Amino acid sequence: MKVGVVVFPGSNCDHDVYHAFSHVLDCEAMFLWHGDETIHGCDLVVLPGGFAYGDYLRAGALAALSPVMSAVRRHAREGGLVLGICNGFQVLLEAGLLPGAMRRNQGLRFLCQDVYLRVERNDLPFTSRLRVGQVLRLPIAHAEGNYEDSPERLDALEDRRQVVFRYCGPDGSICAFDAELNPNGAARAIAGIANEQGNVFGLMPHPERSVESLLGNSDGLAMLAGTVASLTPLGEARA
Amino acid sequence: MIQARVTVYPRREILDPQGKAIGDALSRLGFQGVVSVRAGKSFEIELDSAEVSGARRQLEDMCERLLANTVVEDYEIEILGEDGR
Amino acid sequence: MIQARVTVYPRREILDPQGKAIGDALSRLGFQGVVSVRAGKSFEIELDSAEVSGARRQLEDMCERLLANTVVEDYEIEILGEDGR
Amino acid sequence: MSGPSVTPSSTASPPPRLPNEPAVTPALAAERGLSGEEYGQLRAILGRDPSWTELGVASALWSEHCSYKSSKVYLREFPTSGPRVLQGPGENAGVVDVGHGWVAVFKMESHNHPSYIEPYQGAATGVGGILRDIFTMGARPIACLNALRFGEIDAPRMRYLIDGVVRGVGDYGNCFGVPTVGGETAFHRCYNGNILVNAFALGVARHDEIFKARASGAGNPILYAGSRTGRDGIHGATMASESFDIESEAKRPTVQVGDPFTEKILLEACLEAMKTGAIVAIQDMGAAGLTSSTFEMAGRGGTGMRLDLEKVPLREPGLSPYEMMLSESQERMVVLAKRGREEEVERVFRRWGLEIAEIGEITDGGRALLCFHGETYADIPIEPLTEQAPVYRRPTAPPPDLAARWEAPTLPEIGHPVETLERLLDTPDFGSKRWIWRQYDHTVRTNTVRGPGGDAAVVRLKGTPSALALTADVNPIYCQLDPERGGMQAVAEAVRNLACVGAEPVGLTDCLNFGNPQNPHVAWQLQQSVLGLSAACRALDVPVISGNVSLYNETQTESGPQSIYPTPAVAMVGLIPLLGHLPESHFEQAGDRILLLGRDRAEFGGSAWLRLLHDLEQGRPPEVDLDAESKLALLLRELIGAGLLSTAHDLSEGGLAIAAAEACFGRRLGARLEVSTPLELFSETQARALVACPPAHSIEILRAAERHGVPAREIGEVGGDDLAFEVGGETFRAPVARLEAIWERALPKALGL
Ligand SMILES: Nc1ncnc2c1ncn2[C@@H]1O[C@H](COP(=O)(O)OP(=O)(O)O)[C@@H](O)[C@H]1O
Ligand SMILES: [Mg+2]
Repeated sequence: MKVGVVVFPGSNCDHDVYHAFSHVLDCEAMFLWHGDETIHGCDLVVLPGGFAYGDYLRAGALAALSPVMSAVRRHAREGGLVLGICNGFQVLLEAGLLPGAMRRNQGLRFLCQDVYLRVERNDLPFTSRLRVGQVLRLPIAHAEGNYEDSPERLDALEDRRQVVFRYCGPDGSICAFDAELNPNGAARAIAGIANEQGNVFGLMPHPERSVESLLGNSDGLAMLAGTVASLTPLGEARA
Repeated sequence: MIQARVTVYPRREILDPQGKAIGDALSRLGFQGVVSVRAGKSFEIELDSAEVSGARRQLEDMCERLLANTVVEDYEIEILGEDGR
Repeated sequence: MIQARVTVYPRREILDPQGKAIGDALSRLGFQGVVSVRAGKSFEIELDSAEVSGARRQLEDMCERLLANTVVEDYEIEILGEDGR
Repeated sequence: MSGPSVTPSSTASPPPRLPNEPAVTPALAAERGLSGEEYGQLRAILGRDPSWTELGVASALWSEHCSYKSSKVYLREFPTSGPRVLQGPGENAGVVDVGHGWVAVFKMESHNHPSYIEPYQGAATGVGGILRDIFTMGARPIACLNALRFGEIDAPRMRYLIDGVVRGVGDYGNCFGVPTVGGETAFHRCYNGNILVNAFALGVARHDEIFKARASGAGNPILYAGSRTGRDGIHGATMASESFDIESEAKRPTVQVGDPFTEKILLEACLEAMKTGAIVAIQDMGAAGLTSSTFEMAGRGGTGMRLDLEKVPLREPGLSPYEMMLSESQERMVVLAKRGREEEVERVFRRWGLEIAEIGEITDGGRALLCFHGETYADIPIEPLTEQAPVYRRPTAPPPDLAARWEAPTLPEIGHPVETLERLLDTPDFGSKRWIWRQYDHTVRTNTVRGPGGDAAVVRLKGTPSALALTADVNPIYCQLDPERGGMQAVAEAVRNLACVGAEPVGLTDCLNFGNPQNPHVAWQLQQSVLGLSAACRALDVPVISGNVSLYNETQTESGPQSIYPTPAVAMVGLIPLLGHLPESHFEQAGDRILLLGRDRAEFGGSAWLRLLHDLEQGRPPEVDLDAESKLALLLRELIGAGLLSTAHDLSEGGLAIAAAEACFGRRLGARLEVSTPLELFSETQARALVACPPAHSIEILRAAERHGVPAREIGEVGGDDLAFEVGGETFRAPVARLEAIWERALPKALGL
């Protein structure tokens, strides 16, 4: 079981993701260079947060064109697991591996704060260690997390149960129009979505920043540990 | 040499928080009768190309593949001039 | 009703990291002969105003005070049409 | 000023002139900021009239910003050595040993004038500049602070400046990927025409990874890496050395635009290239770009150099040698490689998509030859220019009204202490700064143990049991009333903030923001502040390892030049050798006992209460008892080390009332405090901290305090929904929820948001 962390020029959470998988979850992890057209046989590919290519033009737009993305596409087509965090989620949207698009936060400002997330489904490898309806507290740090798509496509997204996480209150209550609960104004309070097959998952919050109690929050651990476990023979956890 | 301008706007049906914010700010500054503001991007592109029709096709291709995210954005192409200005 | 478009670009002598990044990306995508790209902003503004000259003056004022940062940006005003399209 | 050693020039006649280049005259030299005396010194060094390019180089190197000519004599006062200090002032940043084979590299820089002209780009490039200073040393930046001083929010342009600066600081650091974990924000009319933007960065490296900017090895190639050169910020260094007049719009240089994306890949490329072993020295291009970087590198190493300027990568055609030498385009590095191994370095930069070009080489003989298409445009001995820059001991004079300033203020009635507190919390000065720091990524790099919102920030050192603590402090009101005490107080408060998270100071960096040093009163302020800072550093055992001086912070107004208050901003780094249980800066647990450490005195000189509620800036600021400060710090570290405290929050501006209120907000826990008089709540007596602990620990804490000779007493208890002050027999109370709402809204409200 090997985790690959893609390094785009401008990725800045690549070391954080590597640290979480390699040092906290104790699995084999390696960096994947944006310019190489291979993922070196990794089982899980993570697109980390940051500002790939400065997020110039649109967040994730320029990174989506990198050679490594064709390898990531192939991996996804073959059912391999792909996880996009923050900027990585934006790259997956721009690459068309996930539906929809990101707009600037409704307040037009970068936001770094904790948010509450409600788990909408736990039948995915990424959420196998979570309970439906469970509330997680995770940090966000982005300027463009305002998820958007046409009403029809949003309906389709819901029908196919592709919404995995929603912004919510501490009690799990959802109000898409409450700027406190849904600070970036995402449509239908969407914080994370998966593709139809459920092997490609993107979310704006940062689970890798919340895996050590030393830093005051380990709500992200179960998500990453579950993802790893789902890939480990007999699904037994390494963490 | 061909000078072109590509303009990219959020689709009409999709809300445009930036445009709205700017409209509000203009009103706060005391500007009367601002009905609506849409905020988009503009790219001025200089192409080393001889004939306009080919350049236009190339620009459309650029928009589809990179300059615009057609999920939420529309684009528009203007040829400003040939052989520079 | 007057429809106007304001285009704001970084001044020519000033570094335009975004334009540079986009130009590089277009070349990586295999687009030939992209000489230069400048990345700017575009605002489509609808004004509830009768006469063009007044509207133009108002728009200039908007640019100076809000839409453009004249320390680093130049702006351009076009009147697209009157009484809507 | 010190006489230069006159090296006779090899070229008798001045180098050639480009068609559009002016002939150099004393008048032109004066325009470029060289005094008659300095121009004479330059002619003596050259043994002839300088060329236009030589004049540009000299005026940049001898500008206040690059040469510290007016401040050098004072800076010598600073204690700069200590057992942990590996590199003191003089390099791009200071270096201290923090154990386990790691070193901490840090520095603070000002970007005041550019931020006033264009707040977004000014602040952004300020952050970019300080980050380059850190990774130039071979260290990876792991945390930033920013110390901001704005004018009154209602002053012209001020909301625009605040918004632009905050966005600029945020966007640059966020994109680069360094957490901004703390800082300071203050508002005062003295900054209405000259805001202060001071950026601090901290990096870490292994002992053997440290790089210095010291040239050596004739024949070694000088490489240019990073962004291309444009006409950005030409004369930036000289501008930063002139006072600000209303027409400065006119002589405004092309604004420097920051490109944090390029900076980020420049960081990765530099750190990777350093590992090749093919790099001799490396230096970022900051103020006076190519000039200061190459001359300082060669000057430090006592070598010469030849630059072939036609090889400098340009963004726009037609730059003259003069413009190339003085451009302040951002995100550029000078890399000195080992001859024959330059490809190893170039390969790394190209892999990261960065441009790199050989633009010259190191030579023997100590002269700088600046060539352009084969012609020599400058031929100058380097060492006299860099190491023997003019030094001034400007005349100093205390302000005539000092005695009057120090007269004890007549104290108004406090009235209802809780209402007074509410009115203080409702000011942008005391209101929460969350609106600002929530726009800064403060959790990236997953080291942030304590982010903004408390006393000191804390970042853990991955791979060690240790952590580093950071804080930025200074009280310009104190400094205005008594610059020496103000200087002492800044250091003392920083030490106190560190002690509240159990950290021991390892070093300090400063930004000395002052007015025009040619004004004797300003020179006096500078001298006195440095005396105060130095005395406190010695007493509290904190070496000064780096810093920056920003003078001429004054505005020409109809009513003559207006200097800012003396603002010697201090940023201090502390070490937590063994990161264990840390107290919060807020109350944690109902039932906890509240203790006040430190002695009570009624001191209101320069207090926030008088300034903000009674518009009175009067009296001598609180006494700074350095012995008491060091005892308090020792005590706090011991108590925290023993895990006895659930809360520790220092008392500073606003005194006990503000500290108590802030402590209630974190978990929205009420508290009851007993004081003998309302005044006691707002006194700003130093060397004090508020702590809370489980009842069982109270006795032990009091005993420890006695052992350390720190006065201490139990003054209340945590719990309930109200903050209640028991004054004499009377109780004044307010719901914490209401106080917190006022405090949270104060700044956004003042900004009209
Ligand atoms: N410009 C800023 N950027 C980041 N954090 C800031 C800024 N200004 C203030 N803060 C944070 O707000 C909190 C309160 O600041 P301050 O009142 O100066 O603390 P103290 O009085 O203990 O020095 C601190 O945690 C500080 O780090
Ligand atoms: Mg404090």
